[in-house]
Amino acid sequence: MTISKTLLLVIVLAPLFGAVLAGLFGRQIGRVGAHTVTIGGVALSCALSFVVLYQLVWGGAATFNENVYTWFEIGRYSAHVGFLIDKLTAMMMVVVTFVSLLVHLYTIGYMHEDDGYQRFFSYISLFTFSMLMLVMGNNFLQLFFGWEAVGLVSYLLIGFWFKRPTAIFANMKAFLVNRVGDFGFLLGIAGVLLWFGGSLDYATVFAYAQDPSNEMGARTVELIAGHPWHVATIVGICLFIGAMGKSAQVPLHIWLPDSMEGPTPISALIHAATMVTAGIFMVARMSPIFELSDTALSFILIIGATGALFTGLIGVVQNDIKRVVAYSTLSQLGYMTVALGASAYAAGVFHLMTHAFFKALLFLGAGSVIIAMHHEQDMRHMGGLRKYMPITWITMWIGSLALAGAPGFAGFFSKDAIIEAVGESHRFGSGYAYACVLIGVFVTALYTFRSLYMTFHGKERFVVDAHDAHGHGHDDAHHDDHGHHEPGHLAHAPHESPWVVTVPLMLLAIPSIVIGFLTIGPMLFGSYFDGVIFVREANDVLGELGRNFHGAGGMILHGLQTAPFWLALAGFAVATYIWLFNPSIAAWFAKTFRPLQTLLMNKYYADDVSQAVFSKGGIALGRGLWKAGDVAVIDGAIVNGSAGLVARLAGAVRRLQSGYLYHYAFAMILGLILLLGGLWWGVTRMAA
Amino acid sequence: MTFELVCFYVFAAVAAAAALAVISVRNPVVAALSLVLTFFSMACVWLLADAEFLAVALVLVYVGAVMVLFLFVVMMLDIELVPLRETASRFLPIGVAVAAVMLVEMLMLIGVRSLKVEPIADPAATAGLSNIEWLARSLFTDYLLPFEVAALILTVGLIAAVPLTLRHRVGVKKQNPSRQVQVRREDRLRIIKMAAETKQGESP
Amino acid sequence: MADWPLLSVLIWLPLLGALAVLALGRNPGTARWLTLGIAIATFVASIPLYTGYDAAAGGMQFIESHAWIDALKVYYGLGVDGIAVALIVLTTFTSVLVIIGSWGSIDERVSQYMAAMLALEGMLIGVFAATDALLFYVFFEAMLIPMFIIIGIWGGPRRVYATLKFFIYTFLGSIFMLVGLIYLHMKTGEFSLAAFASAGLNSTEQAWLFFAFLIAFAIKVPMWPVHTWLPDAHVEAPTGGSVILAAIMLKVGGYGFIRFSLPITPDASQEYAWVVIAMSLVAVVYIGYVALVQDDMKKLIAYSSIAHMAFVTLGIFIALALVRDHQNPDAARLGLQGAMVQMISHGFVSGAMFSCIGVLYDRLHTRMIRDYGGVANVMPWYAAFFVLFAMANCGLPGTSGFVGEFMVILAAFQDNFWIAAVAGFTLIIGAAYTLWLVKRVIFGEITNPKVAELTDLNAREWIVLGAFAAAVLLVGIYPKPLTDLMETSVQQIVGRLLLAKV
Amino acid sequence: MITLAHVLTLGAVLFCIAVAGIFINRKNVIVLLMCIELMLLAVNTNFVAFSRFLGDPAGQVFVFFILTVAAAEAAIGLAILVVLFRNRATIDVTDIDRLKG
Repeated sequence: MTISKTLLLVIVLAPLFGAVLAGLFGRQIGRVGAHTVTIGGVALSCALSFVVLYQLVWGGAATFNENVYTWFEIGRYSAHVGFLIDKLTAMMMVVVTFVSLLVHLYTIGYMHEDDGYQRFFSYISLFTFSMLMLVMGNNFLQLFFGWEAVGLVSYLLIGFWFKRPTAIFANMKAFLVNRVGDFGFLLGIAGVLLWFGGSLDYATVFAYAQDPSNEMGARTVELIAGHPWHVATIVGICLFIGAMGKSAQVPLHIWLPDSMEGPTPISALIHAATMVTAGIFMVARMSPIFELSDTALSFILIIGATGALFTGLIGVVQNDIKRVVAYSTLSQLGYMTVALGASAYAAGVFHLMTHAFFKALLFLGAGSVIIAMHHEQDMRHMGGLRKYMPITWITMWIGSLALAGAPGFAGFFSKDAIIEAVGESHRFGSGYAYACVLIGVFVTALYTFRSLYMTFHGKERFVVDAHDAHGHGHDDAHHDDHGHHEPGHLAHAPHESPWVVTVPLMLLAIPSIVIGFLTIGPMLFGSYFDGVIFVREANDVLGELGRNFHGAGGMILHGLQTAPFWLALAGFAVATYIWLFNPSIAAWFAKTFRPLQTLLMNKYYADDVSQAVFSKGGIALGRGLWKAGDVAVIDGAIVNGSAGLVARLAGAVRRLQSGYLYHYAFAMILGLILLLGGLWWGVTRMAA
Repeated sequence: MTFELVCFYVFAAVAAAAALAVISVRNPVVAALSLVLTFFSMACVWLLADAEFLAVALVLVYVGAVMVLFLFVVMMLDIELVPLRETASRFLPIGVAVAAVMLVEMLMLIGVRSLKVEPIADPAATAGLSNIEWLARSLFTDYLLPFEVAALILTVGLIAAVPLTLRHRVGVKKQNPSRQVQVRREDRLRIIKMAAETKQGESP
Repeated sequence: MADWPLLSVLIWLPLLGALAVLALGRNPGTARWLTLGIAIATFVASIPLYTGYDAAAGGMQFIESHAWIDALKVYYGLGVDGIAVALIVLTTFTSVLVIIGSWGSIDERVSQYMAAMLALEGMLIGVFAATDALLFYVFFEAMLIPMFIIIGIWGGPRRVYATLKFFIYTFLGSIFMLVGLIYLHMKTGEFSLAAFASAGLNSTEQAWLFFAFLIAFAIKVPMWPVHTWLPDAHVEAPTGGSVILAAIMLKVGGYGFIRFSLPITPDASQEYAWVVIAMSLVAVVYIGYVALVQDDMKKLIAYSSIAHMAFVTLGIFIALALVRDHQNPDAARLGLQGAMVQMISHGFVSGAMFSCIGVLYDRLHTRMIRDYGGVANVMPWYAAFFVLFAMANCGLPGTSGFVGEFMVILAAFQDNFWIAAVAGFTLIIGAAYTLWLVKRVIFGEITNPKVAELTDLNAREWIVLGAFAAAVLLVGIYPKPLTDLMETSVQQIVGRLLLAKV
Repeated sequence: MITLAHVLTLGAVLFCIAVAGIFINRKNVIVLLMCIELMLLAVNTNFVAFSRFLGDPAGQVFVFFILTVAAAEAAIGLAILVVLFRNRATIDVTDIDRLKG
């Protein structure tokens, strides 16, 4: 059984077709037409992705690796567009298309008031296409194409409400920070081409990297004379810088919280479930390269651990419901990265998958709350919503439990596996990382339940202005004109969202509960990733864990006895006490630990520093170069300076040009005299 | 000292003296007439140098045409002579000095080079030709195109001088013979019908 | 068809057409339609050039040669290789769009403007097709005249300063080239480029000639630090002039490096490649920062053009370094191809960007960024095109802007990590200045009441921007036809460089 | 026997007199024109002398052309002078400075 190329092409192109149709002919096909065609396209590719997964896992199909067409071919260098479909790809395809499909559905409800309805559908379908190109590519070029294309769509979607100054600031910031990562990524790709067999093709490169005769692990190069570095380290770190941008790792994480300016569906799809995990996918895909360098993996480990803990801490002080989830995403991405750094690639990818479901669920749930609150996002103006919107409330609880790692839920398996894998690891930095991820568990539970309680439980902290005569009904209320409401004042009471919103929530809640239980066996400790992810014998922490693994049920029981469970429980307890029963403690805390509070509220000043150094500094540098270099030196001194010199010389010579004939005649005669004298001198000299 | 040499000295002295007169006299008419004398003397020198045709041409063209033109112009223009001469004395020393320096240099050059040149026999006579024929042979063979061009230049100069000096004055009354000839009866004569006069007292 | 002197037709059709337009174009409508007809005819005539060129064989094809000035052995010699074919088709394609684009924006002296455009087109084709150095030089200089006129008559308020600067700057450079050509003529006795290439120059001669050519072409490209004429010229030029200037005229510089410096002075080019590489890298960073702070849209795009053209020079000279230091002809070909693709792509992208700015300028008559903001609210299609071209300008994969930069960076990495790293910096700074422009012009709330009255693209502007967009995407998604067209020619150039070393 | 030096010296003397004339009469255009005619005469004399002493008709042909051009020049020059006088009522060179910037 083989996978057909046509099938794959349909999977990729169906969303693109939908996007083009909805984007270019949105006005002609109308709202219904737009969402029909895009949802149809994504549904088709989702269904076919399941087919591909089935064929690979149960149908015994071989890995598909073929080029579709050649992009360029110059000498021995060539670049192609092609597909590599193995189990990792298939899993990503399913996750991407499934979440994307649900987000499409959800969008019908979320965006139905918006003018840019068709445009939005076009964008998210385009995103699906780009993400599929990213995960399905069989070479670095296509990876980079997808990489940048999802960045573009992310840019467009964060700035979807392009009238908002914050949105267009955030989308530019997101693109630029991503570009910093892409800069490293591109250098990494160039390094791969140079050092790993002169090809951009995954199969060739990985075979070259793994071939012992090439001794890739020992090969060094002197980028600075006298300092030999391993090429694998250079390439690995360069590639990981790309992942840092895309997957929002410290210190390139600053774009992700701001990206919440975009509509909530895309926060779920792009900035939680799929695009931001591209970096994780990429490192897992490149495991044969990363395995060659312990230094690069240590770097990954430390970066990831830092993000996992410290961005989570910020989440505790946020009041915007979406921003809490965003910081939680940063923290979870840190967990995945830690797994990669510990050589537990499978655990990272596994967490990627479970996280995709429950984080999409949390975002969509938050979106549902936001709809109900008429685009109020501040949790200080919420509370007690559970009685108005029970479905959202329950599904949010499920998502939160999964996120916090309650035993049995999806997040429990993946997060526990990561923590234990880090514990097993002996790599430089693994001690620090272990401490970070353990404390992170407590922090995760703390902010998760804090936001849950602030939103759904406790007193209602909003007022319903029933007397509002203007009637800010759904008909004329735009997403961006709620500013004239008093904060916490609603036109009418919140109510449960329509079915297009709740059905995706329910559909996402199911995998958030069960997916971990079902798949941990084969994915982490079985043979699912054989031949896809490569781990050196000495680094195989998952193999180590696998010896103690006795089924998912056993893991739950085991989990109850380990530190992460108790830490999560402690976080839950603290959150429950503070925010459900005794909210004044929070205020007391904030007052007592003012410096810490300020530090967290300002996000460790990372934004301010980058703003001051890179934005303001860049502009100042540019202005300096322009005024001093171009205007003053090149144009002023050299170009206009030489012109001025000529003008001054001409001004001097002009005096000779008196206009009097006899002056000219005199000059001529003088010249004649000189000429004659010269001639005479020459003649006599010749004669002599 | 041969007769030719004597003649040369005489003509040369006259030419130089006349040239000095050209530049020094106050009256332009006298200057122009002195220039005529210079040209005459130089024509004679040219004759001594066996350039008969050019000598004659010089007299014809310059004395006959150009200098007459000069005289016309001088006399036509009502020039006040005094202010034009005012500064002459101021530039006299420098003019003489420059001329003297140049003359010395030229003479030195002439002295260096041409004293060694041996005169050869008159090439025209050697070839058994007159000077005119000798010149004409070369002029109408090798230099035919320049010759034609020169003719053209003269024509252009001739034509150009006319419109340059032509002027249209407004209000000048002049006859236009062509219109005079073309005149028709209707232009001059108008016949009108009018009622015959009636005598007093008669009733119509 | 094969017997037709196709290149002569391509050169003289627009040149004679310019005379016809001058003679017949008393009425602006007639002038426009006639010009458009001639431009389209030229474009159509250039298609057989592409289809008829045997890319696999490479080398000079469509050769024409007639004695021109016998005494100096100057020939009217024409011929094209794959590189020239690509540039000629770019020229004819862009010219059609420029003429459509100028339809409504030029109202006075229409026939003269159109004639100047056609003349410029013919001369540009002449430059790309000339195989005789003196013929090349004549076209190289002659094309300054229509450009001078276009900026000087239809330009902005400071056009006199800009034209003089433009003219004197470029003229200064070409004087050095002329001196070099005369020296080569004295050495070889003729003016054909082939003879120059086999002149057997020693290293001192090569060095002098190399720097003579460098000055000429560096000003034309333009490279830092002789770039300051370009922003001024662009700011003052009418839209059509800017498009031609950025899209095609700058390419003459890059083409000159490939046609002159590489074959005639290969050893000196290798010896001094580091000079050009250093200048290119400075341009990428320095010009990028300068572009960031511009207040004038056209100036910003002009600076971005300089930064992008730096990739052309980088690609060409990194190829030399690769041949010399690494004996890696394949990577050298990658670099050269990258430079070429970058030239073509920059033709599309910068042409499109200037056309976009022209669309706004036609409506509001200001180029200042602060006068805009929120254009997307009233011109959604325009905004879509603008964002697409902006993305191409910052080298997004899938657009043509990416292909050349990608190849050049890959090739540069093969030579030196740090060169690639500095060049790759364009990914960040290029995105920064372009997106900041987009943010301030396209997005946001409308602040200027005049912007609120803007109308979206008309059909004519749609055609122009649509054609540019199609070209940008086509090259970005499937560059192979383009690289295949030039592959053998590039291989032959690299082959000669290899020989030169031996 | 007349030698080349004799004639050349005569030419030089005439030429220098003309130069001095230009200096002395630097205001009167008519005299200036006459001085120029004198210079031409001196030059023509040299041509004639060289033609004679080298046996080459080219010198005399040249004189022929110089005479032609000089005649044309005199005609045009005087015509300009007449127009000038008519418009400005002066032939003083120092007064003719309309073109001076």
